[in-house]
Amino acid sequence: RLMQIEILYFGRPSENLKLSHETVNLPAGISTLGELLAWLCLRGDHWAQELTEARIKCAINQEFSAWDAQIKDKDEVALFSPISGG
Amino acid sequence: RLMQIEILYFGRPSENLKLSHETVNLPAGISTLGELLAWLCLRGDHWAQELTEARIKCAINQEFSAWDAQIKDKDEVALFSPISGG
Amino acid sequence: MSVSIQHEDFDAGAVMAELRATSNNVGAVVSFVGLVRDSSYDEKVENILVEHYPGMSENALNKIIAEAKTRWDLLAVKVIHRVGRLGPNDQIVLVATASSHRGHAFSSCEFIIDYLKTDAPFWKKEVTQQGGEWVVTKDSDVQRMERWNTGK
Amino acid sequence: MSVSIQHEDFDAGAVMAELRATSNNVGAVVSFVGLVRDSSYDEKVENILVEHYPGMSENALNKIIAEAKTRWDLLAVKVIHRVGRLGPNDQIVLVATASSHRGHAFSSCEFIIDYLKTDAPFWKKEVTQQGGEWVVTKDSDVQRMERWNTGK
Repeated sequence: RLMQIEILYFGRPSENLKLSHETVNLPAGISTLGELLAWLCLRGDHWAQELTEARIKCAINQEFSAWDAQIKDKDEVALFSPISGG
Repeated sequence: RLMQIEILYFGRPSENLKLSHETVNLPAGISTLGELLAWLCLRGDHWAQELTEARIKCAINQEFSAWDAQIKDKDEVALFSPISGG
Repeated sequence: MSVSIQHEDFDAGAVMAELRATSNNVGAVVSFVGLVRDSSYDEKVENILVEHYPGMSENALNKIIAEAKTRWDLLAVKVIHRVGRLGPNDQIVLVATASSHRGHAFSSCEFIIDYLKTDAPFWKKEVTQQGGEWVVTKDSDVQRMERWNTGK
Repeated sequence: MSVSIQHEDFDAGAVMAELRATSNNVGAVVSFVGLVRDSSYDEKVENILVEHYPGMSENALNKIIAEAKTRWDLLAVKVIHRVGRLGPNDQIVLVATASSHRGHAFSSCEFIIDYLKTDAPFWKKEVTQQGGEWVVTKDSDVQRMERWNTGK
């Protein structure tokens, strides 16, 4: 069955993609963060450039997560540039 | 020739000997801090108790000094309990 | 509350007074204030923009504080992180700790700011005459954080 | 002046603001405040008396600060030590340091208070219901000071 997730953007990708959040319906076959990222990169060169794994960190439900982490229905996924607080 | 020195007292010995400072003329033969202390202890049991080397620290001209340090004429000698600031 | 994320400036002295007032057994209050520096890699910084992940940032800071409390005897802790547009010399962050013993207050304060730098979702964009640049996690900050686990 | 020995209370926040104002290159201000605890070895402390060796105490603190400046990059330093009669929760001592880098501010602040405890001529007498007791240098303080020279 299809999964619907919320994606939040922070830092550089949020600014460059002019997007702070969106709700997306995931197509079949997307079940990890890495797969989600690859799928988002299909949106165009600008996306592919912003969302390479090397430039992005992510969290699922407000926990830092690795690219092989599983996504579940209703998850809150955040994509952001490396953190730099303090 | 005779030496005249100023002795300052701080902390426990100052309180117990009821003395903050005095000017003394040293008799011949007293040239180190250790000798000064032994000489002051001759003033009586109360002094001997307060000024045992184990309970006292000292400074000459505002520098911490060891018991074998030489005393010179006009020196400012300070005798005090172990420091405990901060 | 131990954690505050806010646009408004803060009064470090008032926070220290608050921590001091928690108990007559407080012997040491240590505080760290991080400020906006006016230069970055020799470029003049005009201002910075600080962003955070609402919800996760508070949780991350509370987790760091909880970990500090398992490592040291703390009587009180306060962390304030500002967000929004800030100029040179503006205060960005405050970490203050209170303990009976100064060693505990010092170590925990440094531990919290070190982990904040690597584990709390905040972002800084520095604006210079060349434009804006999102700052990335510094290797030196990662190394400082890792010291706490290797005993170095 | 970097050093003040005074009867009056101090405002830690005002001192931190002063250090912050020295330069737009200040990135970190760390401060330590030492307070009178209400108990000592399980006895209730009614008050303490702080005494110092005028002249030598200022010189000793200035020497400690000078040594800290050779070890770390410091933009400003302030040390305040109170003397006279103080009660539980009263502030005794403040050490505040400012640097471009937080590691320097933290280490120098802790270095200065560690050396103050062993190298600056101040004395504390604690008054409990059992009477007054002149505090002696703590072995733990000597050990903390010695860490700075053995690299431990």
